[in-house]
Amino acid sequence: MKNILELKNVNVSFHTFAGEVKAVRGVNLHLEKGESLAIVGESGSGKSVTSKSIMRLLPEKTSEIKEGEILFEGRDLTKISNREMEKIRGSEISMIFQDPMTSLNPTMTVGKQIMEGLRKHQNLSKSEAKERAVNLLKLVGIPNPELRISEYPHQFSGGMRQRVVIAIALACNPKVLIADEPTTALDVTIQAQILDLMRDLQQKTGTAIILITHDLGVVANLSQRVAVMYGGTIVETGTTDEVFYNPKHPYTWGLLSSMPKLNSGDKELMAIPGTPPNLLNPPKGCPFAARCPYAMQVCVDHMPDVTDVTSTHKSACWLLDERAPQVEPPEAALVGGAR
Amino acid sequence: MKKSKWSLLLTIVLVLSVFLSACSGGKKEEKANGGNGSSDGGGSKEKVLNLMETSEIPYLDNIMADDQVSLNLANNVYEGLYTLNDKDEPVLSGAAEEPEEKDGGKTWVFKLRDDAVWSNGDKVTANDYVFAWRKAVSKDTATQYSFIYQVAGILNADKILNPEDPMYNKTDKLGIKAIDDHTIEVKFAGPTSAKPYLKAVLSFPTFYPQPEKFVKEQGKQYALEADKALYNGPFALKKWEHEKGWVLEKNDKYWDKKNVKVDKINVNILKDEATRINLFETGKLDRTTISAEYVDQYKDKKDVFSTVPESSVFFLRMNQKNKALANKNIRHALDMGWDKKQLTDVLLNNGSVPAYFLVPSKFVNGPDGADFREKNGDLNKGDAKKAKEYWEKGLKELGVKKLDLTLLNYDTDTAQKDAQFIKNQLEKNLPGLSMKIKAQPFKQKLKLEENMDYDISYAGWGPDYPDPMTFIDMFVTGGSHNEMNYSNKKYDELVKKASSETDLKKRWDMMQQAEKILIDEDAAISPMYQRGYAFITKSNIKNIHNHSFGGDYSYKDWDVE
Amino acid sequence: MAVVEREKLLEVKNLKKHFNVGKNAVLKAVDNVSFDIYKGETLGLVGESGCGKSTTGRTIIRLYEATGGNVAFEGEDVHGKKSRKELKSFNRRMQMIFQDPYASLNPRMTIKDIIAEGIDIHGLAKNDKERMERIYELLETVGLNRAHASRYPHEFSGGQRQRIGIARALAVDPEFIIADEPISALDVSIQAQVVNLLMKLQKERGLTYLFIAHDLSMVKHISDRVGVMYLGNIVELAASDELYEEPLHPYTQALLSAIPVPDPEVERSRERIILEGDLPSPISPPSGCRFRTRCPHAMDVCASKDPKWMEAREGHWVACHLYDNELNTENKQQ
Amino acid sequence: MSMHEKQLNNDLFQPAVKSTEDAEKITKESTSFWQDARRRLFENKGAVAGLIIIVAILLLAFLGPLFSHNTFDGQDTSRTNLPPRIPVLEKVSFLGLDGVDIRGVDQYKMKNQPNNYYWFGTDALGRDQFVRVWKGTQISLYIAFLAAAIDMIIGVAYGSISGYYGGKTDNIMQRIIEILIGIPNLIVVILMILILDPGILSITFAMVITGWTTMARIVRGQILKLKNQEFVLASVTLGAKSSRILTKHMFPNILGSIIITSMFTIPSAIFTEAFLSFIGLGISPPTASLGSLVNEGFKSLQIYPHLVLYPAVIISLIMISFNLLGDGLRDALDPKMRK
Amino acid sequence: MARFVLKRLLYMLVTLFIITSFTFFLMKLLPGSPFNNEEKLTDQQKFILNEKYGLNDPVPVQYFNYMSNLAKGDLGVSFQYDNRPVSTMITERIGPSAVLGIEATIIGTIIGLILGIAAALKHNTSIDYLSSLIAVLGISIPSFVFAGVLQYYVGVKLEWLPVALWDGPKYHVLPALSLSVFVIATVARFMRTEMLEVLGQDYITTAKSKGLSNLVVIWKHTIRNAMIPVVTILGPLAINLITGTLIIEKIFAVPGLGFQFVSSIQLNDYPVIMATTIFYSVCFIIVILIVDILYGVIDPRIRVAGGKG
Repeated sequence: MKNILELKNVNVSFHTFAGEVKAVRGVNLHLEKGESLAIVGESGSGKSVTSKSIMRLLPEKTSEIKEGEILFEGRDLTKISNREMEKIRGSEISMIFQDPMTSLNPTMTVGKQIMEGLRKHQNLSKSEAKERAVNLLKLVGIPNPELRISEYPHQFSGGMRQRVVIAIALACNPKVLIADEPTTALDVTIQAQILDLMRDLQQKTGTAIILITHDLGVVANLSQRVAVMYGGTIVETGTTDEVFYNPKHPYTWGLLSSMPKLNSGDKELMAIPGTPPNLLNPPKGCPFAARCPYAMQVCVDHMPDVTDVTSTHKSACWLLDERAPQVEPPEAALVGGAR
Repeated sequence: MKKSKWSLLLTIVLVLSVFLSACSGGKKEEKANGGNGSSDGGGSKEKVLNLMETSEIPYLDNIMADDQVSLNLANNVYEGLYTLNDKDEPVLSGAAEEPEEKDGGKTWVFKLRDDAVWSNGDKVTANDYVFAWRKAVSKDTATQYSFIYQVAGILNADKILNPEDPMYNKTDKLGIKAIDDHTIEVKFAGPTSAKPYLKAVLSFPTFYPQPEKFVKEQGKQYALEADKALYNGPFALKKWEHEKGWVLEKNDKYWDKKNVKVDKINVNILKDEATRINLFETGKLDRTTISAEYVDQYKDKKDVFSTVPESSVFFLRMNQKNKALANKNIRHALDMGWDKKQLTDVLLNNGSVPAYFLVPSKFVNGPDGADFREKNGDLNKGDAKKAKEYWEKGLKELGVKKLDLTLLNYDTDTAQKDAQFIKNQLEKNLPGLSMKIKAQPFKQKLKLEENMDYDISYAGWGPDYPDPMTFIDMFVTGGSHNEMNYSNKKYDELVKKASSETDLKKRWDMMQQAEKILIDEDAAISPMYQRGYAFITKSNIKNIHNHSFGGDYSYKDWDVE
Repeated sequence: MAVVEREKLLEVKNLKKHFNVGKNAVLKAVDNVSFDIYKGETLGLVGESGCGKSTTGRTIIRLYEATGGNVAFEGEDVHGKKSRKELKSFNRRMQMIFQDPYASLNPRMTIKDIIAEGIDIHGLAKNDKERMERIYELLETVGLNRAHASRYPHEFSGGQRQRIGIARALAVDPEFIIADEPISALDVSIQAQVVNLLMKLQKERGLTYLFIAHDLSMVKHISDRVGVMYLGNIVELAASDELYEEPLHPYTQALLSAIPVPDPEVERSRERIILEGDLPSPISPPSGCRFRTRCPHAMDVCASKDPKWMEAREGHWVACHLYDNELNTENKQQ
Repeated sequence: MSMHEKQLNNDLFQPAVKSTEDAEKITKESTSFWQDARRRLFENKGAVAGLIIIVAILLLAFLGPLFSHNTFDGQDTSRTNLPPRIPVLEKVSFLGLDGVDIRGVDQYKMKNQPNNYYWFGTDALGRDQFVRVWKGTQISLYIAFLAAAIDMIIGVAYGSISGYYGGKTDNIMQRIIEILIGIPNLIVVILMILILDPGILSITFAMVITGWTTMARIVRGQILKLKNQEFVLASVTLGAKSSRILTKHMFPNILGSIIITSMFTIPSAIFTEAFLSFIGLGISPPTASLGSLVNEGFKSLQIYPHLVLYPAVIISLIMISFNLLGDGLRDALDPKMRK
Repeated sequence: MARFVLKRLLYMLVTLFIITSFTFFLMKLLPGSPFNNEEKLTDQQKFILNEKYGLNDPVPVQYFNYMSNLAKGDLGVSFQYDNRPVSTMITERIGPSAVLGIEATIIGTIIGLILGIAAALKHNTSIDYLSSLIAVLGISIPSFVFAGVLQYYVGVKLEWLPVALWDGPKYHVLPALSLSVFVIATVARFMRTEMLEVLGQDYITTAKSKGLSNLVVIWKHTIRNAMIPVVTILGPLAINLITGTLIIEKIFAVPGLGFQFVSSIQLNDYPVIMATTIFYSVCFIIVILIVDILYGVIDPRIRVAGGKG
């Protein structure tokens, strides 16, 4: 399979009054055609910045892609002109945002917002675009699309809005869909609807998805591969099964074990102590070292290399070094008992 | 709903643009047919004056007129029995000849001019006078100048105007009667010989006739617009745009039109001085008053600059309800303690002259032909040293070392400047005095004066009729304009006697004596200055003269070269 | 059943809280809610946003004046007219932890003043030294250190702030704490810190919690019993294990099936009950059973009749016509 | 990996010693809200410039009159309307500080004052304009600060009560404000001047009588917002009295808005006073304010421009600097800008 | 919608009634009579004049009379201008004031918007600083200084435009320009803040992610949303200009309402004071209503909320 999107050693920094914030540090990622990849991490880990830098949606003045390449079908997106990028955005790569309440323009009808992209990228006439918009709304499961197309976002509920956002993103049959926390702001029952819808749509359209989330449940539900981010770097990547059933990085362990399982009884949760690192002044070594219960002296000063566990499963941790002591993941991190 | 928001927006835009274009379009039309030509752009021979006023015309109805703008307008668009000529002497206009005197001068019979007509062609009849005069004293009219009928001594006028009198508002009892269409008979309450100013008073707009039929037709609308009035004067009001200006044109029905030189007068309302000067400089205005600042700029340009004296006198009232001011020495000191000449020459700088008197100079000549001032001269004139002597004497009498006085003032800029000057001078020259200036809006200042709730007040008085008495009788005990509690028996006596004295020479002497008592002896007031105005006028405008009472100008005599 | 000791701490009966929105519109945020909380237990309250769970918590602690019903704390009525003194004593015994770690701390006050607010109001420290000691002690209890006392809230991370909020509530030694979505705004790794802390405190101090959340897995983890709310009503209440293993109400069933489980295999094989549509507006809720518009088992009777709140099994309460025996006698097949 | 293997000592692979305290450590220096705001303010060049100008004007307003042997009321009709002349600078002719008026006449020579220097010239009464301008600045600033203070007291009290008690109280109080706005200010101003006698106090009162509505509205809005903030609710649940909530929680948090609003009140008070002077209701002479000086001088703009120039420049400087400072303070104090 | 407007109108009437009553009694507290020549009037004359205008009645009676006339739509006649009906006085004078006000508002809004938008788009560049400087200067310098300088240089020195008077479109330029300076400054300032705020919104990112060009994003998504709050300040601002501005009208000899109102207060012309106050309040209230409705036009969220309330 061919990689449709590939990130090579991407470094992104923000310039603030306090200094340079190194939000993304040397990220390598790839996305294959039609697959779905999840990027997991807590807030501030750099996952949203990564996705926005693919779309070149970071604020121009304060941010900068310092290093690296973002290859979309072989073209480096960091080097093309704004005009070319506009052609790619929305038609080749599109994006869904976290909060459906704020990601739609409140003063424009839903139909118009869907049609905008269509008319720009596919040169459709007004009536053609409208027809397509109605179909799209139908596709994302909005009842009475003919009527609702001329309503304003505030007349829709949160779940419905997120469907509209998805419809906008899918309007031009993009090859890549980046979903930035698409369900975080929604209630569980609605979340289930949206996840269902997205899985459904992916099967129908074959769009590759990058799913950005902090919710491991959502990951398990939707994605084939997972990348775990921490402190601006990717600490572990692999297929979903590999990461869930054979996690190698202590941070992944922490994430898995800090989530209560419905079937796991009253065991104390394993919390990750402390707080994430300050990226204004990132640690020299492993970003997780300060919170890692297994941290060694080497972790503090030296950035760990990426170790291949399998051909698809990689982890950046000194514990994988042969000189390190053998550490078993905590019981709580073991999902479902299967291994 | 979705469509409607755009259409609503569109409608608003449309309405706005229509509104705007309608407004500007309307203006263009006006310009096309209104012919707002300036003096240089007008027709080949049309003589046009571009003048200004500082306010809208309050009254086009000559009977209601009670302010300079209205009175001046009435003086030029209407005509009564007499008009004032360029020497302020009453000359016959509506009346064909001098009246026939009956009853030992208590009744005058006027023959009216045959060729006097209203602008609609109707003749000016005797009845128009009777109608107008009765209207003037009616309580429904309630004109503020109704008192002029009492001044003229028209029979029963004071009773008709007195709400407590049984004859109150019985206007048909007024001493005027139409003998026939061209003859009126006027009856006076007393001998007319005691009133040398009577004919001049009759030139006052309140005595002008009004076309009864037309007035009644128009009802409430009468004189509210240019075409809602009839004119019998040298000019007619052709256009009147409220708050903007008006246009006077030569009245071609006027009996003496051959002596009217100017064809058209554009008057604009200009409230800001800098604007007036700028318009003058760009040739859009022919004549304007200027204030002290601009006098420096123009006083060397002899062809445009002129000063015009006026008969208004400004003075400080000293309220004798205040214990300190009840002291004669204090009053003398306050009058002498400041330099009047500096005030007029440096601050006012507009042709005003320092006043050491109440009755202005060049106002009226006495029976001997001499100016009132000539004999009485300057009163209570002194210097700072003398002032200090009076002051210290006064303080001793009062038994105090210090005095705090408040000067009640107008809120205009010039008055404020004058007051500061006086305060500064007095405080410097009269040790122990400290003065506060209290500026109040005009109406509120009047109220405080009326209530005698002040110490010293900056006040002024203009003549109501061309006779010293209009000034002198202000300060009789209990007089309604004696708002300072001044009382002097001798003074009262003199005023009373003078009012009914038929020997004009004796009367003159009495008034002069009274003035002396008022200022030299009692220092009841501290005269400040006799007001003058500084003007800049285009050099091609000739024959300008102004009247000391009534309307300011007779444009009839003006000419443009 | 884990709960042995059954001493009631809080009794809520037919609690109602209505808000006036506009002229004739009434938002029935909480409508006829009844439940008890026993000493030392944690009662979880779950539901989607807008279902009235936070309003319930805030009405119990008198942040809102109740529209109807009553709340008894150790037999004493909480609502109704109270003297300042009585109110103050309630305030000491009942405390609250808030949702938003950023909005719940006054940005202009130092941590020590925030924590000491209860101490100051109730005069719990005799002097400054005692006050500072209490503050340090509380800071240490929630896993922070003395050095933090003089800092300002904006210098702390979300988890730390939430712990400061807990310390503030603990300052007055309450018996009962209402935790209003205390972890919703936190990252996963931090959520566990806070939950562990709450559980530790309960153990050490014998606290009773009303734990409000929309995250069912966390609620189950921390709670002894769980109540499920839907549109202002409690639809089901049971011991947490029982509720999760055998949910009765269709809404609870749907809710549980909707939770994504961090286990790919489970997720792949799971049959979801996907609820159609959205939460109806609480201003004009559906007649009868409020859930009927989205309920896969809706019957005619659901539209006409309010379901009864009944104990379907011992300690397992539900409000659903499906379990109304009187109603279902003719339909019953077993 | 190969590189590391060579360099890294085996000892490094020993578990690191950490305490939980490290995990909770805050690396940033402790800054209070106000310190933070101050830093932000001083980074704003405009605001700093504004602050410097304000301080400079304040100093000059009080020290300026001391530079001259004349008093603000010292009249001398022999030296009226002199244009400005400053030693040394008089030699630089294009500055126009050589005592020559706009018509090219050396007025100092003409009025026989060869040895006198009036830095800002003299007015129609021969008073030293330099002294008058700074005295006027004193008065204007005094009026402005007084207005701001009264505005703050009434506006804050009104707004707080209205917002805090809410419901009917709020409704009625808001209606009262609406009505107050509807009543013509001028009537109120004239009445005030009549009742209190003309002077600084009556002018200030007159301006304040309706001037506080903006402040009240802003304070009310803020209080309404704060009322439902969780930290206020927390204080309520702790049993705090209204007075405590208002003083400890509300006021410190709205102080920023109050300061910003009054920064803008000050220039508008100076403006209002100038307007009152314009219609003859200003300060009572010989005391002068900047407004009355501008108004007086404006009439002779074309002849004696120095009379209007200096007070106008100073008024503008005051306005500009307060506006700049206000803007800077808004940026510094607005919590929205805190990121 | 109709119900909403009707309700608001009813509510307006109540506010208006209170404002009117308040002003009436306040005005009656002003000392002095409304007569031009008060200085020279004798007590008898004063009595007659007061009788004519019903001013001898006790104030409550006068109030009652005024209000019942007002209910009939009769605003009374002026004291300073020969029994002229106040209603015609206002309608005559509002024309120039309104034209000028609208022109100034339009000019000011357009320039202000351009400046504000430019400043926001070029945030923290020299364009931003320049536009901010213009805004601060516009707010800081009194309008009569602008007016004086414009009149002297453009009118007298350059003779490009008429110095003053009111005779056609070219006479509007200088006064409208002088008036618009404040509008420019206010709008530019406000627009800049709002634009910056909107530019940070999620839906802008959404629009960008659709591949729309910057221009389209700014034009279709940003400006309209940023305009919403600007509309609120524009309403009262326009009203202040439309109902007349004393100083500019005085300097450019514009026959407007501004001077009228001030002089009516100074001269105690009661009916004019009252009528102008009522007129002003009505304008104010109506404009606020229009702003509310316009708000709904621009912002669909409020349309529904308004319709319900």
